[in-house]
Amino acid sequence: MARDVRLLAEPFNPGQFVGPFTNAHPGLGGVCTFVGEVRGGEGQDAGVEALELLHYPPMTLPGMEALADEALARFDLMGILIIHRTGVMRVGEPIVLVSAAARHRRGAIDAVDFTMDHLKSDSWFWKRERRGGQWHWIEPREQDHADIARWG
Amino acid sequence: MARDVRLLAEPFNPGQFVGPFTNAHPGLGGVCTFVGEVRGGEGQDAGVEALELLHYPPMTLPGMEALADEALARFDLMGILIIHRTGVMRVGEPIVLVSAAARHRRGAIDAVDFTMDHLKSDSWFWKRERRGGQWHWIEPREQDHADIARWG
Amino acid sequence: MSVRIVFLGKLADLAGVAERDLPAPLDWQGLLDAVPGPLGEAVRSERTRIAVNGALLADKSALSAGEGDEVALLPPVSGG
Amino acid sequence: MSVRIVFLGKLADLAGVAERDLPAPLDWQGLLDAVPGPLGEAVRSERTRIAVNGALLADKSALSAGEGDEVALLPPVSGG
Repeated sequence: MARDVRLLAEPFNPGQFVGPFTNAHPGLGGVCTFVGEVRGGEGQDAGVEALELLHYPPMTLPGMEALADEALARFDLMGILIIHRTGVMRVGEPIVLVSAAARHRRGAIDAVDFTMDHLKSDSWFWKRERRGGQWHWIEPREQDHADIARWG
Repeated sequence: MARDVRLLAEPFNPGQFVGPFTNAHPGLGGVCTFVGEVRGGEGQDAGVEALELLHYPPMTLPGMEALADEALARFDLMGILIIHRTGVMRVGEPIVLVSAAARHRRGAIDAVDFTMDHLKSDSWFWKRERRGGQWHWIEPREQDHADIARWG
Repeated sequence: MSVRIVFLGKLADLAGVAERDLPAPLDWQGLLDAVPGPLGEAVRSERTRIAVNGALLADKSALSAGEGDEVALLPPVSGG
Repeated sequence: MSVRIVFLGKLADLAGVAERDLPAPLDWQGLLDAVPGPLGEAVRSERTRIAVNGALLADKSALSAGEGDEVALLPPVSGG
């Protein structure tokens, strides 16, 4: 199982995926995992009631699969797992999970870093957040371009 | 719970620690986790039957706690979890777990990368592996010095 | 038969619908004629991409869609 | 009362024991006199550090341990 890429429309528990993914790669040296959640509570995130992620089925999952293949080709991985939510989520719910299994930690950590930067900046998702009962689209951030530029 | 640092003498399941650690930080944006396991099976690791990690109680845990504090000071974290095994382990058992929770992913990923590099190169652990019934000490690697040098 | 237009992200708000059918064949000028006002401005924006049947166009003014094709209008993704 | 010497990692193999007591007070020369042969060479190696009661010595030749102190002899850690 070198590549496992999924879009999920319902809440998920990261441990349910990371455990089996780890066990599917006997002989590995390490697994790096990033789980992103709907942030809330402070500063610019105060007052966020819900987040909605919209996607375009003919392109979103194929794009994520191509990104997984790029990470597999670029880093010395045994496998990669990418899970992304769609639909309406509340604060604290996982949005995204990336796990990379490798014989050596550097490849696993760098692959997660690379994949997260590209998922955030390059993938076909449109987000809006609800505050005070109103939905607001989230625009691209300059930081996303800077993140991508790190990978040359 | 900003800092949770433990030495464990018995096998552990990473999910048992990462779930509660995540839940202890409401409002977080992401959690990055690295789990290192006893590698086996291929190349220089072929024939490894077991790994033993020895430590020195007056210094090993205090050193890990100081490293956790350094990561908390250096990166914008909400919390850090470091768990390290001691004793005899078999291929596939987790040796080390580092989780960092932050409002933004860059801090969480970089903190795990930093902490793993320093745990591997700077912490008071001595390792030996058993092959064909014989224990052999594992010497320091040049790569470890290069890993540390990344952090200036 | 016709061309299916899919409005993604905030373009759906501007269009008032998520999808709409236009007569085939459809080229860039035909698309612009069908989306006046703020929606047309957003479609013209260099940051809005177009895909036909899931394949991005390098040059959206080269749009050439036939019967049964799906044309997606893709505003910038939201990032992270 | 005496000084407790703790041999870590492969130094324990060279010493044949994990711990050993030496008479107090103990200085660097006294320690070297007590560890002849390959163990002494390993203790002298610049890569072997010494800690007294859990605190690393910057200069191990400045060792000065008294009754009840624990002196740890620390070979290089194994890395990753």
